[in-house]
Amino acid sequence: MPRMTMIEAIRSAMDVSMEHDDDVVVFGEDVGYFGGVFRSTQGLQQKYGKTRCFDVPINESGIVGAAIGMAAYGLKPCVEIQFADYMYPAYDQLTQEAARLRYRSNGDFTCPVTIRMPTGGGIFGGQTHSQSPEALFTHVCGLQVVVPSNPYDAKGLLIASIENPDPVIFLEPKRLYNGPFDGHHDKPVTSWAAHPLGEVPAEYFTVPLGKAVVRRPGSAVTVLAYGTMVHVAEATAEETGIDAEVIDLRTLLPLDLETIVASVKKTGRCMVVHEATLTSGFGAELAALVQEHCFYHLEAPIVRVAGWDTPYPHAQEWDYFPGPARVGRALREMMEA
Amino acid sequence: MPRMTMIEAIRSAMDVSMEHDDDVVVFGEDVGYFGGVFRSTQGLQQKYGKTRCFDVPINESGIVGAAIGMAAYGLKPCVEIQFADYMYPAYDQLTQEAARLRYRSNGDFTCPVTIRMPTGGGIFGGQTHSQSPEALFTHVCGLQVVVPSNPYDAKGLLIASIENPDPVIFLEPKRLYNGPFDGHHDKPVTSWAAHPLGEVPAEYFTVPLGKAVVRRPGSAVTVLAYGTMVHVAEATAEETGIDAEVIDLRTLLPLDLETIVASVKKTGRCMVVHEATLTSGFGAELAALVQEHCFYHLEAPIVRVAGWDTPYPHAQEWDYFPGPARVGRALREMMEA
Amino acid sequence: MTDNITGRLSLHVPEPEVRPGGKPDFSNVTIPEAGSVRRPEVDEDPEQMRDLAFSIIRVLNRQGEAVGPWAGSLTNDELMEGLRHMMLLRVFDQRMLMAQRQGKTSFYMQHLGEEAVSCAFRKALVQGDMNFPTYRQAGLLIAGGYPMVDMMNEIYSNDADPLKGRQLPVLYSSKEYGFFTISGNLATQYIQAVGWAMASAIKNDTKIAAGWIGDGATAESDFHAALVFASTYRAPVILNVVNNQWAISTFQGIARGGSGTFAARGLGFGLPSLRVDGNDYLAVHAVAKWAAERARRNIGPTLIEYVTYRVGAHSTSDDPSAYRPKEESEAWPLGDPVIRLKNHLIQVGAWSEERHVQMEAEIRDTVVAAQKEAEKHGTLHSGGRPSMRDMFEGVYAEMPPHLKRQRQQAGV
Amino acid sequence: MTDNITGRLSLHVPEPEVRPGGKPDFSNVTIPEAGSVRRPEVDEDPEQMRDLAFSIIRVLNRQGEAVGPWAGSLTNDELMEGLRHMMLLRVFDQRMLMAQRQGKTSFYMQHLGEEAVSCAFRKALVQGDMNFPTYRQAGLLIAGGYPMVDMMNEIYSNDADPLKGRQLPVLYSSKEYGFFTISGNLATQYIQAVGWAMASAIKNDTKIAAGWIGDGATAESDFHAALVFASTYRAPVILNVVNNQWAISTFQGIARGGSGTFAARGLGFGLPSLRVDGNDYLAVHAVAKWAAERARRNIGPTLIEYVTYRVGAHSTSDDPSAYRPKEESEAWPLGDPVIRLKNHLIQVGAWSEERHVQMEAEIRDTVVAAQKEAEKHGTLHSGGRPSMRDMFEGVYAEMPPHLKRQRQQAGV
Ligand SMILES: Cc1ncc(C[n+]2csc(CCOP(=O)(O)OP(=O)(O)O)c2C)c(N)n1
Ligand SMILES: Cc1ncc(C[n+]2csc(CCOP(=O)(O)OP(=O)(O)O)c2C)c(N)n1
Ligand SMILES: [Mg+2]
Ligand SMILES: [Mg+2]
Repeated sequence: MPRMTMIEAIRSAMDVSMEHDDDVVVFGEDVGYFGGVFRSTQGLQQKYGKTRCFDVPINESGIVGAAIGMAAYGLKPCVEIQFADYMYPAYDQLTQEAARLRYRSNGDFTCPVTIRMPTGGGIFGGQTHSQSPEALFTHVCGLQVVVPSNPYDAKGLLIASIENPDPVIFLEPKRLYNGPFDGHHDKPVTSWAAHPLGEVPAEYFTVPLGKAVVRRPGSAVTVLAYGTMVHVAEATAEETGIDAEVIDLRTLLPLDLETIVASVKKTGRCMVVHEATLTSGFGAELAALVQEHCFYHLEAPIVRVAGWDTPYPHAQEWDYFPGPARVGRALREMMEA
Repeated sequence: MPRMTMIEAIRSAMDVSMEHDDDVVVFGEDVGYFGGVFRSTQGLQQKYGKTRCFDVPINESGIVGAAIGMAAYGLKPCVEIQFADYMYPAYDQLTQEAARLRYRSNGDFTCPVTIRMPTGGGIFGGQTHSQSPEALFTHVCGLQVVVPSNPYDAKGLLIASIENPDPVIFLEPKRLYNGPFDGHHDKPVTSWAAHPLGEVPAEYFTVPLGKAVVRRPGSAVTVLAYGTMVHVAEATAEETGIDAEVIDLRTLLPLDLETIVASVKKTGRCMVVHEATLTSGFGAELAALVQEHCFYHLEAPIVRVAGWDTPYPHAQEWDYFPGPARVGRALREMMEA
Repeated sequence: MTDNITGRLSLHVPEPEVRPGGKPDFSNVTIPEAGSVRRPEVDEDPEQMRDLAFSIIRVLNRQGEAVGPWAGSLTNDELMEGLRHMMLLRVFDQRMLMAQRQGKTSFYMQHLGEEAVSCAFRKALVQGDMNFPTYRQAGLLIAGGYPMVDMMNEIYSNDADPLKGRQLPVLYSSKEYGFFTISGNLATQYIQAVGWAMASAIKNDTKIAAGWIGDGATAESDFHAALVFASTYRAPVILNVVNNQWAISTFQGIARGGSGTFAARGLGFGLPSLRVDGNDYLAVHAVAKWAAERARRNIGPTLIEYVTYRVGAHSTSDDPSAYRPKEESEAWPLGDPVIRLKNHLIQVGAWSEERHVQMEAEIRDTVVAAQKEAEKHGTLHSGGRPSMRDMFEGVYAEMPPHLKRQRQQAGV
Repeated sequence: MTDNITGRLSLHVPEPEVRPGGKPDFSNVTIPEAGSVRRPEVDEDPEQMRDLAFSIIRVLNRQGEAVGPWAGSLTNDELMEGLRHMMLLRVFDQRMLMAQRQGKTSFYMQHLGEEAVSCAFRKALVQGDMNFPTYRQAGLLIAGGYPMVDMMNEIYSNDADPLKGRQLPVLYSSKEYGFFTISGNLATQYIQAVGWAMASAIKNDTKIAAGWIGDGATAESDFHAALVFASTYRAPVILNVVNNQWAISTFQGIARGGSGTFAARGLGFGLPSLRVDGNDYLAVHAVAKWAAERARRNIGPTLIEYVTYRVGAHSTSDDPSAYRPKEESEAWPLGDPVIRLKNHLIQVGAWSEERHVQMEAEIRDTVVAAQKEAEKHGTLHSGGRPSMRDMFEGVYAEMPPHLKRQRQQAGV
């Protein structure tokens, strides 16, 4: 099977989707001739022509608004917001329009739009190239929120998202684009070539939305993670020797609560890790659900390890990022609780 | 002491603030000559002139963006977004600009802006005149989020917000404007005239941000509420005979965790109620915090009673609204747990 | 120009000419003579049409004659049909306003004075084209033949409501009738219209789109997004601005600022930008047809400003006497669209006062019959209504587990 | 005009004249002769100045002479100072680019080819005025006398960084020097500039504001918000558009669409809209001064498009050879701003090649000295750096309990 980086897997997902369905169109800032600032769409314009893959004026509301109109016509747009940090001008179109068409019109109009955005820190991008805004989407009914953690899932989930009849926010942890990153920023960079999930079928396949996966079985504690933090959690389990069960949520909305509850009932402990700011982050929802559904199985409070309640700073990037040191400390404390 | 409706109290807060400080300016859609669609600014243009209270072009991003520029200059703008449902076009300016000026510039520029918005349902406003978007603000560090539940607090908190050196999102439960509403939509409407918190000093006074208050002491369960839901919770406690301690949070960010934790440790049970959509609502953060800080005192899972994960419908308004029937049922179930 | 004598700055805040208590004054509104504005070819260079953004295209003169280069886009039969549509819309409005006052629904928004705009525009489109309307273009449905009883069902949120009670009254939706689901949020749909038109072009289709926006809402940022995208991709879209002089209590000068007209906004994008008498059914139709031809021939988008006047309140929640003189609508220099079309038809001998009175009665009966039919299905607070189950449906194509759980919890 | 022969629509997607491999071609850019564009009075009716949005105001001709009605806004001494500022900025860019390559910081953005715009503009403002810049106007700081070492400290995020390491390199902030904190989000500050200017007018102050935006970012919706508010309230603000032909890999035609120029965007708002040779220090200054006078005399806002060319990469993360011919910058018809001003000063006898070489050396020394000074405080990955405590400070004026808890948890 071919080996792909996450960028290649994402590109391949769009490629096979465009091949497979003429109604799939791809656009965004610098997405056309140049192929995107992360090169995710490289070659698509050359292959499918200027009217199926093109550059747009820098207006995120325009990108999403136009995509909604196209979707109402019958196309399946897959658009890129250059960084998740720049989705805010499109927030109205995303949350009040894309998410609402089906409900508002009783199914008369629908919105099969996929909105891709690079997310998360780890590249010294400062406050406006590092954000993880997933919780601003999980509060919005009508949206679906996907965060892949590896090339295989990225391709399969992106194809499933493009196919999906409703809008999908597809968050791409940019620090994973070129290799699995476990938070040890001072160690040499590793590539996807050596990782089992860097093996990705060249052809069309899907990974279903709404299904989590256990990345590392364990018995001592359940760690709920997604995106980059999956790798941090796995590494921390190995390093601390704590037998954590690491769950990669993959889809945050709708959530695979069943897998989560089964695990926590087994381990009796739960930790949630994410890069986004703590307060009202998605970890809050996870903690609320877990205590609701596993209350009588919990041996200790659910712990959240997350980005601090500050903007993502530039120089203090690794103080902000919830890396293996912080996760490890929290895990050890939890096991003592 | 004068008696005021919540509208009158809000108007009075702006009036005394403008009187007290020349740098306070007020603007928004229909806010000038007409005095606002809810009449909250009635008379202010006549009293303070067109350059301190004026109408604006319908552009919420423009309203907040201009307010930020004015604040950077040295003014203290207090602006109105006609309905909270229409704040989305301003979401970028609110969360990436207003909330960030101080941090970004290391205090060189600051943003003492107050953004008022009518929020919540109960007036058959449908999907776009009923929303409660507080959780979309509580995830944003740099913002403060205030929700008054009565005329006295509304005035004191609004003055404190206008005075505050950082941006404040001031959410006004519109169903409370003209009377305390306990969710019994089929009973006759009551007015603030008879309510003790309808007594409001005519002069300048403040209610501090960040402080919750116990509205109804009780020993059986702690109910965390804000805005309209405070009245629903109080009524439900009376009606069910369950001795609930009802806490009115008043400020959601920063949160008065101390008051909450003290109460839950006493009662051993906690329920969170809000009108906003359940998933990733502010109730999630409250549940996460409470289980974290009171784990060993909890006798039952924390329960959230909230708006469903659907848009706020028009005809089914009272099916959607978490009124006394739903809260009462949940309370009874909780006491049995 | 305000010059600065003191060396100190001051803020300019525009104000309408008159406020309640004052005498209505439209002397600042220049009304060119009917027939006086030229009609360029649809493929003429937009840079050569800038004048059209500062004039008003009019066809009907004071005598009720159709004059000038924009006349003649419709037959007398078509005009009689148009008159009927406007009268239907007006009576529909009256009945629904009354129904709201009677507590049969929560809210209503009327079209009084603006009927020509949406009714005449609709006749320039064909089946398959798509409108992205605001809440004040029900004429698109009526002139498009949409069943009036379904409009009423929506307004009543009753059990026959095609939208299952989910939407506020008047926020209709009908794909079949080329009427996109209305959003409560202003301006969002302007750019969606452009996207829809782009899609039609991408698919080498023949269908075109029309975006709708009010004078006040042109200030919203999505207006810009729409113009940028339409201009760049030459989308087959007609961008309509209905300037009815008011945005709730705010006069059009606040949104318009220093530009002479709303049509002028198109000039910075190289778009043909036309201003038309919105109370002149013939002029509206002719200009809409011109723009539709431009779009359909793939030449590109057109911006049209309809100059009209909102005679009624903004909505049933509004009382205009608080911010404008009561008699202002009577002073409005472009008259009433129904009366003007009626007079034209009488002038050309195709109509008479008697037939008009007859038709008024017939229309009243039609609307009342539809209303009776609708009320059989219930009104907002009585009779049949959409169920709580309907509330949980349609958030997604397939109901996800958490919503199923909630529906169960709700006991339905 | 694309006509539709088949009866089927098709989507128009604009493309630059050439791509890598092609021969650079600016024959479509019309460059009027220096001195040929008229200079209206600042209080002339904007409607009478529409032509200025479609031409290019230029002062320096090929011979290096200053000609026409826009000449003469600066003395030779002032021009020599301007030359020095531009050279400082250029050397500063070179050193910081190299520092980034050496791993001393994460990121840098240069000004190559655009130095005249911000350097000359700054000299038209006075202490107390406020710029709302993008990331490509460091000339405002340099020409304003801001300490270069502090700029470097910010770029290095070292322990003397005035912004405590919180911001990305080049996102400076200095209230004292009239330089608003730069946002990473495009266009947001354009409307903030208008708000600032409105505040100055509300307070009957004398200060004015300037907003800055790139050609690409004019497509953002906040551009519209700014123009609407500026136009309506006649805010004392100068709205600058720096058209350097590129927005990362996207040529200006994508943002501009069918309008001939970016300046044209102002016409729909009734704003005076001027286009100026952005590589001509004298022309930039003269136009900026004209607009500043307009603002300060309370006449209203002005839109200015600076026609220039981004000679370097977008940022250190970008490689333009992937999307445009390498030799394109040499073909750019407006030349290099430093050379043009130098030639002018030599032409008028105020300067010489020798003095220029001398100044180059002196400037190099100045910049290198500043760099050494800054590096004493550390660079991004070595030496002193802002603390983790600094990360927790400044979110609010007073640290709320939850942040204190988090800081404690972090052990600082
Ligand atoms: C984003 C947004 N902001 C504010 C509103 C509230 N609002 C509803 S209608 C209206 C006035 C619109 O005026 P105009 O565009 O002129 O249309 P008209 O009502 O005159 O047809 C306002 C401010 C809204 N619906 N959406
Ligand atoms: C809201 C937003 N969207 C996208 C970006 C990413 N971005 C940064 S610079 C840039 C191009 C800007 O081009 P232009 O406005 O022409 O300015 P220039 O870089 O040429 O000076 C883009 C797309 C951003 N910073 N903010
Ligand atoms: Mg209007
Ligand atoms: Mg540019």
